[in-house]
Amino acid sequence: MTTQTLSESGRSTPQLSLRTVLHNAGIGLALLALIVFFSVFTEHFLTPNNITNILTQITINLVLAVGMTFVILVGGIDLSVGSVMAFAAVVAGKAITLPGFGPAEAIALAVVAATMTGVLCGVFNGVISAYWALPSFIITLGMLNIARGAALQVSDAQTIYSFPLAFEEFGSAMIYGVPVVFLVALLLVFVAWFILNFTVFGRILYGIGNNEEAVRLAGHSVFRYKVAAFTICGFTAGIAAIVYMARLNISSPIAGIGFELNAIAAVIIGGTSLSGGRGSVIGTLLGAVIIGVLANGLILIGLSDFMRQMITGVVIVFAVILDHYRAKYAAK
Amino acid sequence: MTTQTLSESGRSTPQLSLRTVLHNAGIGLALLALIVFFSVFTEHFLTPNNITNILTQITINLVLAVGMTFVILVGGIDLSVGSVMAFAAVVAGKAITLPGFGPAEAIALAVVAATMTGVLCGVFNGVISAYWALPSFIITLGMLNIARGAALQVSDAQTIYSFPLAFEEFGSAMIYGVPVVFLVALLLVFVAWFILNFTVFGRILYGIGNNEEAVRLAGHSVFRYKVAAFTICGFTAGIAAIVYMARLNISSPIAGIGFELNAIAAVIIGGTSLSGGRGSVIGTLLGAVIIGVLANGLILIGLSDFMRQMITGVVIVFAVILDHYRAKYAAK
Amino acid sequence: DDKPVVGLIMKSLANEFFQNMMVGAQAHQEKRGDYELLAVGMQNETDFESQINAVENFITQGVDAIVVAPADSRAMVRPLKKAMDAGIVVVNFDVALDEDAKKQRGVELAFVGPDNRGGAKLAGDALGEKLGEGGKVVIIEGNPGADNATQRRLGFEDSVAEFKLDLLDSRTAHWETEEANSVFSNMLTAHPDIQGVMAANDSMAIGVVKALESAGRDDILVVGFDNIPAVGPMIEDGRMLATVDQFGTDMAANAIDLALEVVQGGPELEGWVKTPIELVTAN
Amino acid sequence: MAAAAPGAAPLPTHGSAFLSVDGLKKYFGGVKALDGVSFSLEQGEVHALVGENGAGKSTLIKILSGAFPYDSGDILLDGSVYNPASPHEAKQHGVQVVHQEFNLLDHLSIAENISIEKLPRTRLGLLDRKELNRRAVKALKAIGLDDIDVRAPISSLGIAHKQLVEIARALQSKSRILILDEPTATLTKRETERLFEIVEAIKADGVTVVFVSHHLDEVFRICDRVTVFRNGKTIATDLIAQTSPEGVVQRMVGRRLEAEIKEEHQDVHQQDVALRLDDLRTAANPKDRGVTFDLHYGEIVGIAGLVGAGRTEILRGIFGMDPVQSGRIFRDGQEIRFSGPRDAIASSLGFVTEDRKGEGLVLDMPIAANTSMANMDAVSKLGLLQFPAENRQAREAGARLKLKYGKTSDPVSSLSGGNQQKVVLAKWLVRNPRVLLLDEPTRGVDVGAKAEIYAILKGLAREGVALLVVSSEMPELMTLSDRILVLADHEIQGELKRPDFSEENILNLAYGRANAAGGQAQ
Ligand SMILES: Nc1ncnc2c1ncn2[C@@H]1O[C@H](COP(=O)(O)OP(=O)(O)OP(=O)(O)O)[C@@H](O)[C@H]1O
Ligand SMILES: Nc1ncnc2c1ncn2[C@@H]1O[C@H](COP(=O)(O)OP(=O)(O)OP(=O)(O)O)[C@@H](O)[C@H]1O
Ligand SMILES: [Mg+2]
Ligand SMILES: [Mg+2]
Repeated sequence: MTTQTLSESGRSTPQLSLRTVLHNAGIGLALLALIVFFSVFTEHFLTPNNITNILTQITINLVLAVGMTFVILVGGIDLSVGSVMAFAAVVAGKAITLPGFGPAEAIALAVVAATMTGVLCGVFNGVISAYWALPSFIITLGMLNIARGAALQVSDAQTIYSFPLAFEEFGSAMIYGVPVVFLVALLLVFVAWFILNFTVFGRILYGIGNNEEAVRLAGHSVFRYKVAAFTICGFTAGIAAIVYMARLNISSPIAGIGFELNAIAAVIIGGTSLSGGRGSVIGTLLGAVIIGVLANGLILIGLSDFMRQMITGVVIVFAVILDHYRAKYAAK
Repeated sequence: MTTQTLSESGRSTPQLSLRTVLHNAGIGLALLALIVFFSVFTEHFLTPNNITNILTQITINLVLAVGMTFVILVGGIDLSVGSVMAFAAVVAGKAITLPGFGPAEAIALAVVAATMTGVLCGVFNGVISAYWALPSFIITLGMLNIARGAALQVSDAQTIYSFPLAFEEFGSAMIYGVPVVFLVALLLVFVAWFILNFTVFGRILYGIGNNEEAVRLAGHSVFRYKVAAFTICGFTAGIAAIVYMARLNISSPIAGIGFELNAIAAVIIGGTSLSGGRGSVIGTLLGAVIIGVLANGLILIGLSDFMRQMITGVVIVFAVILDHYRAKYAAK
Repeated sequence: DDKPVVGLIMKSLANEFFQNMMVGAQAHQEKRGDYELLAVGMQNETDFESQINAVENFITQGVDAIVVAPADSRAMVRPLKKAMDAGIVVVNFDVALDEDAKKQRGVELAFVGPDNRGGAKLAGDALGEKLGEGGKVVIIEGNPGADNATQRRLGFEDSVAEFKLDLLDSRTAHWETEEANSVFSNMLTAHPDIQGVMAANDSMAIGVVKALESAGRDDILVVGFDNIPAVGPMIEDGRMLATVDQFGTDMAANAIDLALEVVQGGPELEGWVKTPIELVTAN
Repeated sequence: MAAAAPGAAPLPTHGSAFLSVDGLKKYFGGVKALDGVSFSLEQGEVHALVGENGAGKSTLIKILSGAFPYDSGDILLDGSVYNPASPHEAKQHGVQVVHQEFNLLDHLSIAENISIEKLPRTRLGLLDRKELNRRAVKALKAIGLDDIDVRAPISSLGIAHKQLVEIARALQSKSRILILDEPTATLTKRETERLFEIVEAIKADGVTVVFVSHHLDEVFRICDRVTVFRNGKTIATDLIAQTSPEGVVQRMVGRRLEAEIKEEHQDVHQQDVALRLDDLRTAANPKDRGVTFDLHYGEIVGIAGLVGAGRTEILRGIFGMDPVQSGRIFRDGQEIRFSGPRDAIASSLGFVTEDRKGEGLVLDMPIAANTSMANMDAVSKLGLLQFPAENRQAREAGARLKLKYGKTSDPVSSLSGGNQQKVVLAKWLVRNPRVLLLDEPTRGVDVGAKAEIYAILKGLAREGVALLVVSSEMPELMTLSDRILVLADHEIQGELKRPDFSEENILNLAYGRANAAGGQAQ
């Protein structure tokens, strides 16, 4: 779970004390507290079935949040992921239901269609905001509207359905009780973690979030890296669309409303700074799990909808306060 | 329309050239372009009635955006304004429909209830995020859930209605075709502009957004100023609740969903930097007007809903690109 | 030309139910050809303001009739009164304006539309008949605070009372497939003994059906509402027990017809002009 | 290769120029930053750029490094036009720069910062962490830093260490022209010496070094030629061997500077104790021994020490910026504890911090607003700003400190480095504090203005203000102080009285060789 601290040392070897663990565990402590709480106070929380449920339910948010991590690390934000996901799902839904393709081809076509749609939207976000140095908040808010309008236009506001069986099977497949779609998300997390920590590309992304001007003065093209970050985020929105389709067997043009806030929340609860340059995708994973565990556990505990919403807010606030003290103790 | 530059100058008097006008006009150029476009291409756009409509329609967003400007200037963000508005409206709705009060007392009670609710939520946001130095994005996301849950709980998900007639009359009153509620919003803009530009308080808010540490070292309590900024934002959410109630004659617990994005958009389109320290509330006014004109004009022009949503996105993007070139030329 | 102009105010067209309704209205306009149609939707379902704005804009444009599906049964009364005072014919369809609110303002306005509560009860009854007394059911509600959501929940609760069903839980999924899928999965974990599900629209019913499939349960009955095309196969193969059709495609068109009659000097509408609803099951 | 500057007055040379600048102009709005700059560079020379604050040195450097374009004039490199569109392009031509203001990535490690231009890759194209850290250790060792964990984030470093990292980074890539913009402003003698050795070495390799400094002794130590700037113009280029510091100063200011007022130092008759530290330990230094000394009204106490000796942390502790771990602080004999800068200021303290960009200035705000930032009461009534009063205050302070600026409403970011430093000073001077803490108060300030500032500080002392000055420049400390405390390893090694002042004595104590040089250990 170490992420930022370097493994090869110039000098001293890291000690595996409580402090180092705390320091690197991110928001893990709050997560642990939640898990213990729900295990004690509900009957079904720690059952294999429920864990499978939780993993399935966090998958889409996790996939979106992985891409969002890249954008936030370079100091940007992407409000369009929910809409782009819907748009990608609609385009892929149109593709997969085209007549005259075998199931395998249709699925391949859909995957390509969804990711390409996501990538194109991401490139648009990145190019416009980076080239003119415009606030990505506004550009991606524009894209939020564009992609949603496009999704509705393309689908004529109709739910698209009846996908090949193989596709549905992928959506509900399990390996030892772990949903395959979650494994896909986990693979994305791993790849992102690897890219961010072990490639030059990743380190420069961090650098841009820290001090864009310094990276420019060091002779790098900030523009390209930023576009790349938004493109990755668009790509993961495309993947999320695939997961959505496989899981629900429909493409709905109104899917994903508000998903951007959840994805951003996962990233920030995971300790990534909204101003860029600091954070990790492992934190994002933990953040997404926290949100998922909370949503699941509060229903199991039998809270009414309204109380649940309130308590969700309170727990999120407490989690970050708790994390503040964890980080402080770890830094001592 | 000068806002940041101090009016008294040390040496030279400002020249009123095209450049200075452009420099200070903010996003005004894009707004002008929109107005000209809609005047030419639709029949009813520049009619007194329609202008009245636009002014009424932007009021709530403008009120919220004024408070949001304070929060964004100190480098924060407030995602909770929509929910807090709904919560304040519900509390005020309960208050105004209490039996045993005359209309005047009931209205006074409602105003106090709404603004106090808003202020309390704002204080919560401010204290928690400033005291523990936590990202306001997450804290106010928590408050978004808390306030929404509370609004639903307090109202039992029922719309509250039948307010005193005087209240409704205030909501639809006009002075020379200008809605009174809009004048209230304009008054808020003016007060905010005055505070930000002519008081020590405002000066220090700008300073905090620019370099918090420097302001702290100069002996100011950054904590108090930040709490004040969030409190002002909560207060305007309370005012927005009053306007909402007067205008719609109901208090709905599901009002205001997504209003935070609109308010933030108005602020940022108006040229205030999301990282704080730079911007003006006059810009916010222009930003809110742009959003309102766009929504109104695209309906008048007869676009389908989906196209309208797409075009809205495209125009927002174009507006900020246009503003980029305006600022660049003005800076030359 | 002086064809009468009809302003149609819909709810969110992103909802395919209303989209189809609007397509129906447009087809109707083309067919009749003797009036002009201006149609407006909302950005989202809670965006009451945009409907009020739409009424105001229509008054500005001087339309002859406003045909409106109110997003909130109370908030719309005053602006519609303003329209009526301006001499515009107003027809209320889909969701009825609140009686009290109408009375308060002295508004006399008929309602043209289906009975949401009654419709929901049709679906609930279908479930009740299958399960019998003591059947364990849950409700997946629409957006709390939305009138049609409230009506449908009440209709389901009527069935629960009539058939003495055991209501285990009732939660919102905000009309949304993915959320319904997650929320229902969690409800199923908490109450593995659920026998029936009443979903307040078909989008949520689809999410419920998928959750049952993943959980490997084929012993739980699901009813929905709206009869969108995507649930057709599910009803056929028994994954869903029933849904309710309100014939939305014709609803707006019918309301427009009624409005035009009044515009052309016909008598004012009165009371509740009920439109058909029908329970849809496998054959 | 050879390209004589056409048309220009013949410049004294001892080789052939490969880079020549002629009639270069650069405007920022109405401000003429460069107003006709001409000079040339020869292979393997060390070329000094000197001039008053705001003369245009950094602007020229930014143009050469591709940070921004110029408006008119010619730059020829190897005989062809040179107009780099980006820092990247400049680097491809072998131009490497250490800018005056830091450009570091706070949350990345020291090692990553050092190699940011070209991060090492493994054969698989991945980041080569081992090589990264190895390079960093080596690079830091080369400039004399060998007790630093290169994996730590930059944000954990003090200002001087940051400067050294910047230099180490610039030395990473092979360059033809290495430009150093005031690299020594925050360094103590030890690091400066080390830097000079490096400059000698790379010069021997044929690299051309451009060196900016306000310390003429340094210029005369290592440079071959010197170009003097005044008001955006180059006045002349001289061979160091053929000129003198006095001559350079005269060209800089356009007149003869009065010989430094070797003002007779009056013995301060001991006034009351303004501030007493008793065994003070701060959070930054919880383990070592505490610090104990008295600061009287009317005296100037200097604190000397090598980089990282712990000078800054004492001032931060006093001012309430870092929590006090143990020990006591007395103000006018009363024990107090400042819970933050607010309290300290209320107790009539002031603190000129070392990091002007990070903690001294609100860069985007006007000069007037920065000047009044700690003195709001004086420029406001009932919470309302009194702009005329504020501008007057800024103008007066500006005049007092010889600030070069356009309007008081210009943002501080538009000022040159040295002038920004003067604004930091102005911010505290306008408050008339009773106790003034100063950390590197003249960082980047030119010779003339420095003398002015010294006079101001001494004047304050005469008025009874207590001053505590941290500086890495020993001449500065010796000019200003009544006594000097020398710090090493977070401990006071000794105190020097005025008669014992000498660089040798200070250094001996600073290296921890107490008593060896007559300093009285406490
Ligand atoms: N971005 C800018 N905007 C406006 N004016 C600027 C800007 N940068 C520099 N200037 C002005 O250009 C002039 C030259 O500044 P420069 O930084 O080159 O001086 P310098 O010789 O390096 O001074 P110092 O010794 O203080 O570092 C100054 O008057 C300064 O105010
Ligand atoms: N926030 C911090 N975290 C870790 N180490 C720190 C921090 N601040 C300072 N240090 C280290 O503590 C030591 C003392 O720092 P301090 O800034 O007091 O020294 P100084 O004598 O003023 O030197 P400088 O010339 O660098 O300002 C240095 O080694 C510095 O790197
Ligand atoms: Mg300079
Ligand atoms: Mg220091």
